[in-house]
Amino acid sequence: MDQNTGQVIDDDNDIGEITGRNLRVLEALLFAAKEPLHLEEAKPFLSDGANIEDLAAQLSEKYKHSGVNLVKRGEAYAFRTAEDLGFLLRREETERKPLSRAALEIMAIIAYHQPVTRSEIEEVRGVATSKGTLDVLMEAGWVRMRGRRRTPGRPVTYGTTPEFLDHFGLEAITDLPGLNELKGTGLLSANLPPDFAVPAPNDGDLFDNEDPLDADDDGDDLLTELSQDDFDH
Amino acid sequence: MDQNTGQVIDDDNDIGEITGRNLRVLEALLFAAKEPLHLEEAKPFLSDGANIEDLAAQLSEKYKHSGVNLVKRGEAYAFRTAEDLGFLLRREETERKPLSRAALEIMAIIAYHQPVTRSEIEEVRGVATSKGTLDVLMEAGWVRMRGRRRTPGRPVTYGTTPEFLDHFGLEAITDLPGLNELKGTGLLSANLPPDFAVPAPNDGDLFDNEDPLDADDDGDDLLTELSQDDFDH
Amino acid sequence: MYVDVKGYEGPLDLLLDLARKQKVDLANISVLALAEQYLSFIDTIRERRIEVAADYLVMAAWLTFLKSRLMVPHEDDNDEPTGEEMAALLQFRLKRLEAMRDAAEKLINRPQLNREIFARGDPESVVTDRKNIWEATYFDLLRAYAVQRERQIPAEYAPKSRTVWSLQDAEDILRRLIGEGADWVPLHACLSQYLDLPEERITALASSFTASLEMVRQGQLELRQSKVFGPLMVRRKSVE
Repeated sequence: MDQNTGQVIDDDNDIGEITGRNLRVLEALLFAAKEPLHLEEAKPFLSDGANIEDLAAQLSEKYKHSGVNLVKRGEAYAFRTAEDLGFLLRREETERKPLSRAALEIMAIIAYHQPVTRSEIEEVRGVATSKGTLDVLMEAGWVRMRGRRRTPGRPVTYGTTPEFLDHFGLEAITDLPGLNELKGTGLLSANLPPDFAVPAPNDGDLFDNEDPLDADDDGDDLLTELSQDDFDH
Repeated sequence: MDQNTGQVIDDDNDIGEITGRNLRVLEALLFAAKEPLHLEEAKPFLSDGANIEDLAAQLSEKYKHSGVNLVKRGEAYAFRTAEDLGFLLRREETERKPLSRAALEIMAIIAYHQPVTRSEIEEVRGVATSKGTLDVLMEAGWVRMRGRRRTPGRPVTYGTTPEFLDHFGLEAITDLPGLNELKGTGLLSANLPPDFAVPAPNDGDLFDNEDPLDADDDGDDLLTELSQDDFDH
Repeated sequence: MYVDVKGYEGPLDLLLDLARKQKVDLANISVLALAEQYLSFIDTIRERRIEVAADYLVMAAWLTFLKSRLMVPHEDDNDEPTGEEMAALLQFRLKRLEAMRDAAEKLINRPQLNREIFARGDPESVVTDRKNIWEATYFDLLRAYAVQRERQIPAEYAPKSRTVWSLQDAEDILRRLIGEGADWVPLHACLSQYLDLPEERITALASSFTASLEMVRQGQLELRQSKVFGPLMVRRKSVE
C-alpha cells in the first residue's frame, strides 16, 4: 500500500491510507466502467468527503507515462491506450486487385498528357470520368492533384507521382515511349493521321498556366461548389 | 519514462528504454483487451528477443497494490479489478440465472475430476444426469467436451474451459479450493475402491486414453446413436 | 418422517441427509443404523402409496444385503465383498459426494467475474484498415493508352489505298504487252515500265505471274524457266 500512499503527502498515516484506498477504488471503477465515468458516479464508493477531482488528478499523474492514460472526455474520465501506442489497435489488411480498364485508361492519359484536367481526360477518352476512378488512382498513390489551371472554372490539374514511376519501373516520366516507339512495338498501328501526336509527358514543376493548390483545397469542382451555395441561399 | 525504467536494473540506458517501451506496449495490449491475452499474441509488437514472461512479471509487480491487478489465467494474462475490492464493487449478475444445486454439483465434479465421463459423474452423485444440466454448463462457457474415452461405447469426456478459470479467478486448475486436502483423502478417485495413485484434475491436453473429438461430433452418446439407427432400419 | 422423496437428488443424497442427522463425522457413522433408517424411510413412503423411483429401490435392496452381511458374516465366500468392505464403500461414496458439495460451495463463494471482479468495461477493440494494393503492369498501361488514342481517331480518315493489280487487270495488261509476238520474252522485261514504280512492283509481279499461270492453263501462253531463279520466259502460244 505504501507505494500509493507514498505519493500523498499526509501528516496522518490514517488519512494517507484512506486516500490510498480511495485511489484504488476510483482506479477500479474507471477500469470497469462501460463508458467514460462521471466522477459523481464514483462518490458512493469513496470515503465521505473525498476530494474526487484531486484523486482523478493523482491517477492521471500515475498513468502519465504508462501504456494507458487516464483521459478526460467531456466531463467524464476514461482509461485509453496512450496515443503514441495507437498503432497497437490498428491492423492493416491488404488486398491485391487489378486496376479496372477505365482506371488504367485514365492513368495512361494522365501520365502522357499531364498536367491534365478532368475535362481534358474526357476529351481524349470520349466518355465521362467518374470521380471514384480518379480517387482510386489517388488512393493507389499514382496520381496527384498538381494545381488549378488558370482558366474559367479553375479546374484541377492532375499529374503522376514518384510512386507511379516506382511502380511501373520508370526512371523518369520521359521514359514513356513516344509515338515511334509505340508504333514500333505494334501498340499503335502504322497508319495514323499525319496530325496524330503523342505528347511529351512532364511531371515536374507547375506550368505557367497552373496555380498551386491551397493547403486546404480538397480538389472539389469550384463550379459545383458555387451552385451548391446558390442552392442553399 | 523514468518511472517505468526505474524498476529495471540496466547498465545500458538503451536497454532500459527498450524494456520500458516493451512494458508500455504489453500494458496497453493487456489493458485494451477484455479477454485474457496469450503473451504470444503480444510478441509481434515487442522488440525482438524480449523476455515476455519477465515483462509480465514486472507488470504484475507494478500493479500489485493498485485497484487493478494483472492476473494469470491458465496460459493467459488479464487485468482485473483487485479481489479485495470485491465487497465494494459487488453487483448482482443480471444476465445469468443462478445455477441449480445439481448444476453446481456437476460443475464441481467436472472441475475436480476432469477428464470425466457422464457415467462417472453419475457414479459420484448416485443419480442420472440430465443432458440439459450439462448443456447449461456448456452454454455458460465453463464446461467443454474434451474428447472421447477410449473404452467401450467411447463416452464423451468433459472438462473445464479457460473461461471457467477466469470466472472463478483461478490461475490454474490446480488452484481449485481444497484440492490438496481432497487429493490427500483420496476422494478424487472415480473408481472404487479408492486408487492409491490419486488423480489430479487436468484441463489441458488429452489423456492417453482420450481421443480428440471430430469437428462435427455433437457429443451424442454413440450407443444412443446406434439404437436410433437400428430403429430407423 | 414426512419427507418427500422428491426433495432428494437420488438415493445417495437421501443417505447423506440421513447421515448428517446422526450429527457425527461420516468416518464414525454407524452404517448399520444408516441402512436401517434408509429402509424404514422407503417403507414409510411406500406405505403412503407414493411412487418411488427405481434407483431408490435398487439402493434399498443393496442396503438390505449390506445389513445381512454385517449381521451374519459369510466367511466362506471369498468372491463376495464382506459386510465391512461394503460399508467402507458406502462411506467412501458418501464422503466423496459431501466433498464435492463442499467444493461446489467453496467455488461459488469465490469472488466471481462480473460479480466481485471486473474486466475492462470498455475494451478498446482493434480497428482493421482495409487497404487495396492495385495491380497493373507497364504493358497494360501502354496498351490502354494506345487503344483509346486509336479509338478516338476520326472515322472519316481513310488511309491511302495501295495500288493492287487484280488478276483480271494483270491478265489484260499481260495480253496487251505480249501482243501477237510468238518470241520468248522475259516476263520482267515486258513489265519493266511498272516494276520501276516502287508502290506497284510487288503487286505487278505477283499478280502477273499468277495471271500467266492461269493463261497457261487456258492454253493462251507458254512459260519457260531454264534454271532455278533464272528469268521467266513467256510467249503467246501459237494457235494450231
